[in-house]
Amino acid sequence: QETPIKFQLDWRFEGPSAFFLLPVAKGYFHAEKLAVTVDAGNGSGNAVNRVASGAYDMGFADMAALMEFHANNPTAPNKPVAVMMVYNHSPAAVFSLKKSGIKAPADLAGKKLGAPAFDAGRRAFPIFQKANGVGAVEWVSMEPALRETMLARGDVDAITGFYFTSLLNLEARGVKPADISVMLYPQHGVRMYGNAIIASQEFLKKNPEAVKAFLRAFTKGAREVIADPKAAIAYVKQRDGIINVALEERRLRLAIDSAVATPDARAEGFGAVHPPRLALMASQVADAFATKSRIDPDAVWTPAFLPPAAERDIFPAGK
Amino acid sequence: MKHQKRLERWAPWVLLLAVVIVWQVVCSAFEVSEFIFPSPLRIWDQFLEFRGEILRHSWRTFWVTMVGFGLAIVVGVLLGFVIGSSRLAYAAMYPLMTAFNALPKAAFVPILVVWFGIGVGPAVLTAFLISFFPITVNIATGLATLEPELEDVLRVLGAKRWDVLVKVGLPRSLPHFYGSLKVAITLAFVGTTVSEMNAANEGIGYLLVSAGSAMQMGLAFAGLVAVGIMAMVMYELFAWIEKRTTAWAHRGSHAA
Amino acid sequence: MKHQKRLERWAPWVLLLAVVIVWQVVCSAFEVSEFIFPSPLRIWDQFLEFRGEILRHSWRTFWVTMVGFGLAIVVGVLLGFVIGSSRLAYAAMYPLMTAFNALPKAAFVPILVVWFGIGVGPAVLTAFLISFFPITVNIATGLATLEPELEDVLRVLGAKRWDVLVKVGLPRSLPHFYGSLKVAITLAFVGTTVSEMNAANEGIGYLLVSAGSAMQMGLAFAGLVAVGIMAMVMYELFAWIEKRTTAWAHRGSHAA
Amino acid sequence: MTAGAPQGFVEFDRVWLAYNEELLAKNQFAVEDITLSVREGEFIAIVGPSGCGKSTFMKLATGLKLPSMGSIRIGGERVTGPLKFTGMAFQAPSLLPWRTTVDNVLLPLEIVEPYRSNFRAKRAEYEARARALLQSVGLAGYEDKYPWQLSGGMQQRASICRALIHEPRMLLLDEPFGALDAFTREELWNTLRDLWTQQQFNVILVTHDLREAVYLADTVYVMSKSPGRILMRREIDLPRPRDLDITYTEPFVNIVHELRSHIGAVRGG
Amino acid sequence: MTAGAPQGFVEFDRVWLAYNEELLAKNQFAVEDITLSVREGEFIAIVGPSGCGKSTFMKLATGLKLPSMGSIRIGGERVTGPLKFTGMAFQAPSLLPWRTTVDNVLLPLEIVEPYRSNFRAKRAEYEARARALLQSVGLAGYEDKYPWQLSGGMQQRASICRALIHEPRMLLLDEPFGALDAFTREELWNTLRDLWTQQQFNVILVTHDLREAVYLADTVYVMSKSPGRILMRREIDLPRPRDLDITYTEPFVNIVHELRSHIGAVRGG
Ligand SMILES: Nc1ncnc2c1ncn2[C@@H]1O[C@H](COP(=O)(O)OP(=O)(O)OP(=O)(O)O)[C@@H](O)[C@H]1O
Ligand SMILES: Nc1ncnc2c1ncn2[C@@H]1O[C@H](COP(=O)(O)OP(=O)(O)OP(=O)(O)O)[C@@H](O)[C@H]1O
Ligand SMILES: Cc1ncc(C[n+]2csc(CCO)c2C)c(N)n1
Ligand SMILES: [Mg+2]
Ligand SMILES: [Mg+2]
Repeated sequence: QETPIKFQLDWRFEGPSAFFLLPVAKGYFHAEKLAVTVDAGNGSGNAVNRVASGAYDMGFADMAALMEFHANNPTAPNKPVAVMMVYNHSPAAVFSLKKSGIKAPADLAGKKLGAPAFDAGRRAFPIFQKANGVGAVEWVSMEPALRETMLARGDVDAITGFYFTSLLNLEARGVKPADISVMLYPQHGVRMYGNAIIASQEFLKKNPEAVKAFLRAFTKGAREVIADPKAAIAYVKQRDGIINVALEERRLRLAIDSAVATPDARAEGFGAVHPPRLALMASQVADAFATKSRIDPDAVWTPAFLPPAAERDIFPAGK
Repeated sequence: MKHQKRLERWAPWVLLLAVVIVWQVVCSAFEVSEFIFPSPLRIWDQFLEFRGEILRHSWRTFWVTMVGFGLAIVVGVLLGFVIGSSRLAYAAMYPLMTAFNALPKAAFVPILVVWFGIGVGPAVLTAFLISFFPITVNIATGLATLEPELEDVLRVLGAKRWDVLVKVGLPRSLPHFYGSLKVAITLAFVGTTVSEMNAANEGIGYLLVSAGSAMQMGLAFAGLVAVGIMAMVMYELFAWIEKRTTAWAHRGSHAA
Repeated sequence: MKHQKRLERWAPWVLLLAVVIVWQVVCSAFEVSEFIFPSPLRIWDQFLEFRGEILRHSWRTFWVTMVGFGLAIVVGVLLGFVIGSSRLAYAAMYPLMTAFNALPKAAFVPILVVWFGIGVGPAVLTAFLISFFPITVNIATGLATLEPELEDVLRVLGAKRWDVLVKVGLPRSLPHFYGSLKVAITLAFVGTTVSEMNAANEGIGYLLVSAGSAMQMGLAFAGLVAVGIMAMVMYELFAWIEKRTTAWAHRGSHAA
Repeated sequence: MTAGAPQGFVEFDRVWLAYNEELLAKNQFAVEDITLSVREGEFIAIVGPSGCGKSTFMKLATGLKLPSMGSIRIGGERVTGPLKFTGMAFQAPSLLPWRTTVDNVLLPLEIVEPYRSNFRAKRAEYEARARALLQSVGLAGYEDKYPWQLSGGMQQRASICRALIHEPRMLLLDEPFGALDAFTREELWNTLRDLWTQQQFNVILVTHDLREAVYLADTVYVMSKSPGRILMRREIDLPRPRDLDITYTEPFVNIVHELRSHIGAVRGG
Repeated sequence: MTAGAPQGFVEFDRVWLAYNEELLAKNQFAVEDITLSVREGEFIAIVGPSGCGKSTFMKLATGLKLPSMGSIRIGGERVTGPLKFTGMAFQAPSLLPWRTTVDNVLLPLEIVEPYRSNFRAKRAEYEARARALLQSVGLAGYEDKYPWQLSGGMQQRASICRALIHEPRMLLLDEPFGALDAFTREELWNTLRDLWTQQQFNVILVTHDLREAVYLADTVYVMSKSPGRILMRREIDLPRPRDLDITYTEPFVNIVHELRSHIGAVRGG
């Protein structure tokens, strides 16, 4: 008898979704007696909502979005909890064109920035501002797919976006890598966590073993994805035939390098968090997002379902 | 009779109240969380709290919609004339317009933004693009199905095609024209809002996404309510004009 | 006459060709880059390359749309009956429906997903919600403006309200009913696509955002073209049925 | 001027009608103070100047309009809405343009019981009946044409067939032969006479042709010019069965002249 | 049977009409082989059995329909489309329901030159004219009502006014008095007679009333039953000006009888 798990991604089937699609395709979940269905998503906020409402059992979402949900819906009966950290660093970054003369965060003061209203980098920008002493900026809201175009055309001076998304999009618009200036949040004093696997409280209570089994299988898959991203992309292509394999492979590699297999992740251990860092993030998010109540880091995170540390030692040595 | 009139006057309010009450009761009884479906009270709360902001964004959305809608009426009527009065134009343009209209305008907003920059341009154009079609269709259908007996009344006087359209075609299809305006105005609001959701710093569409991304569902719904109110105001305007111009058509048992 | 018929048959294709050629020429002449507005050749290219995928997603969008649209016809006609044949219902429901219809359905998709999960549910419902209104409006207008002379023909036989609607109301408003179907089917496609853009693993809407975010604008446009083609197919179906059932209405000089 | 015992089949008792509230408020009535009684199976004709309220009277008699004042009883029951056993040919043919002529004629059978219940089963039979009826008014060959492909007179004849097809107990004809030439008209007089003789239904005939009224009716009512009142009731005591030859006899011509001079006087007054 | 020198005002030369391709292919004509010539200012009447093609003839004479074969010249010019100097009262009143009666009557002045150009400027004057015309047909007090608030006969009279208002050079009346009582009808005969006597326009009158035809027309044409051909042309040589009294004179009655027996024979054959 398999336990069904409905899983909600944060975004569409792109390179990084290989982390979930590979173990599905290779039957790792089946081996754990889980029947996992993975659905594409449209933003972490929605992923959190859908898990909280019970429409999904588990999901993949930005830690900041999860914290915000907790803080703004203190009475919600079924608040999701993060059970495994995947992006040890938020992949958020500020992009500008070199020719605009923005070299350091301080240069952003008074500039026009573009990003969707829900963009993680935009929402966390106050933290970035505070950490780097950046003066006030002007925001222009736009659809995700528009922002790189607007930057390339000079309609805005800078944009925020996920490193592995905006970089590739800018290149696709004919901007040479050499002309792009990137300020990654983690390298500019914003040491926030990125996306985590979340599960609904109800589901955790009812099926704790299933969650553990899920994370085991996921970890097994993650090891293979990190070891051979090229092979992993094949499973994404299998699920969604329209993806551009070369592009998504690059995206996956960039995600692994910038958010998953980072030095911090190696130090903290894949899937785990460092509690003080999480607590700091919680207070930063509460300030930056102007939430209704403070955020209790222990309410949003539990390490109780993680596989043993040895099993989670998946990073290839040396690299 | 007078009683009936009064009843009709109040009917929409009674219905509205009933809907709101049911909604509130359901929300309270099942303890539906705000992020799933905010309750009317919560929406009202947010409405009051942010009334200044909502008003400002509503006004923007309203006038942008009106510009796009005005364009849609002009172009829709002219296109309807052309399609409705020439079989060839009908055969050539109708299928393509149907095809075009089935495309989600949201997909074009980014292109419009690239062409016109962020601002009123894309919103006006989206409102226009999304709303001219029902007008065109109704005018065209009205003209194409004109009874030849009525047409002959003018033709026998040597009237030109245009005369026939203006003196017989339009008046006869006026009730359906108003119907199409009621459909079109709703689409125009949708168009503006969708465009603002894609790229803008102002307007209810902007309010929706920014409230949505800050998980302020109550505020987002308050924005939706504002759009609904604006549409209802426009409806009442049309209904008023309609009553004064098409009484002749509403003379059936239904009217008695 | 025969010549005229042939002309009409080919007219949409000629127009389509003309549009495509102009588009290609503009794209080539101004070297419009793909991510601003892809050229027809590029779209065709992508269409061929991904034809399997496009076909699969199109099929999904098509049947989902048809389910939602079928629902919209049933509900739209019934609501139109109610509103068109009772002044009270007209007064009560019309303004609220207008208000509801002015809300961008995209804003409801996330809520529908919370209720139904990602899958056909939200898409079918969005297609339905977005497309029943024009049908309702046209049926209601047709019934409310029924000539009492025609109505009396049945009433004098002691016919019930329903008989009057079915035997006179519906047939008389059939041309406008078809017109409204042509509007509604386009909206239904929009609804499905928008819903898929927000929440889906499949369908043209998913293809649009997925291709869009991977900078495959040619593929995204190929998806749009697929929607357009499906809408045109449905248009031809309606036109065919219309021709067989409402010839009586198209007997004017326009038809000659 | 009032007439009839209360046991008549059709009873108008001081009936007034204004077409709407407004006109009522202004005391503008289309018909005024109509009182009459028609016995079962009686054939009455109504004549009067244009616009006097004849069509209005018909709408009252079928229950399409309810009186502003007074009451109407038909078959012993008070009329509160359209009746179910009438057949009516309106002044305008009012054929449905989306139905062929024969389908227009079949319409009452789709609505009225007992035909309605077995319409699907007996469709062929009913259609044959409709076609026979159309033939009897000279529309053979036009059954499958649409109304707008017929001439004015043909449409009027099709409309008469529609009023007859379901063998109503009460037949109302509003100037049914107005658009016909004299010969076709006289043929149809006889067709109607024969049907009525066989089935003895009630007939109310509005006409401008006094010869028609006198030839067909048992009783002729003369209405005053607008607002319509009943000015005169004339029983036609000519023997039945009548034949067209009777129209050349002296008693017939005398009655026609009598009525004509009456109406002339009405108009003058 | 063919008649007239080629210099007539209205010239039909072997005109055939089938209503559409299909009927043409099947050789089903509504009118066949019509040849006639009407001189300027002549008043002709057309009589014939129901459905014989009289209304079709009217559509041909106004250019609303073009002949399938043969040619029509009016005022010396070949007819290739609707003419600009005609006034027509259709068999059905065809009033526009969204216009009041007086606005319906004003319609031609909004379309036809020279009125069209100065319609806005002279609107008051034209409206007064329309009201006067409506009064002359007994519609005083109904000018501002909508057509559907009028009785059948009233609508017909309004439709006649619409045909007359712009003083057309050619007036076509398709059974214009069919829905009127005898007295109103005879009054309107005289109204029409007087207008025609003053202005000497051409008139083509379709009617079923032989007395009407003989009383008003210079020439009466008799059509055969469908498909319509012209069977007979009868000049009415009664002296003018004619008065209603003439209808009781022997020559008048004789002509009527002659025509009636002719038509009777036609129908039999
Ligand atoms: N729907 C209506 N609304 C208002 N007034 C009406 C309506 N129908 C008829 N009338 C008025 O009622 C009066 C009687 O009309 P009715 O149609 O009964 O006359 P009629 O005797 O049938 O005349 P005709 O011989 O010309 O048909 C007229 O003055 C007319 O203007
Ligand atoms: N639109 C049409 N399409 C096809 N056939 C038609 C059309 N109009 C008339 N006809 C046919 O043409 C013939 C002549 O019709 P028309 O209306 O001219 O007769 P009419 O002499 O005016 O008769 P009535 O005295 O009854 O008005 C009829 O057989 C009729 O069926
Ligand atoms: C082009 C682009 N691709 C993916 C994401 C991922 N993403 C979209 S919304 C969201 C949640 C933020 O609250 C996340 C993780 C992005 N931002 N932009
Ligand atoms: Mg009448
Ligand atoms: Mg005729």
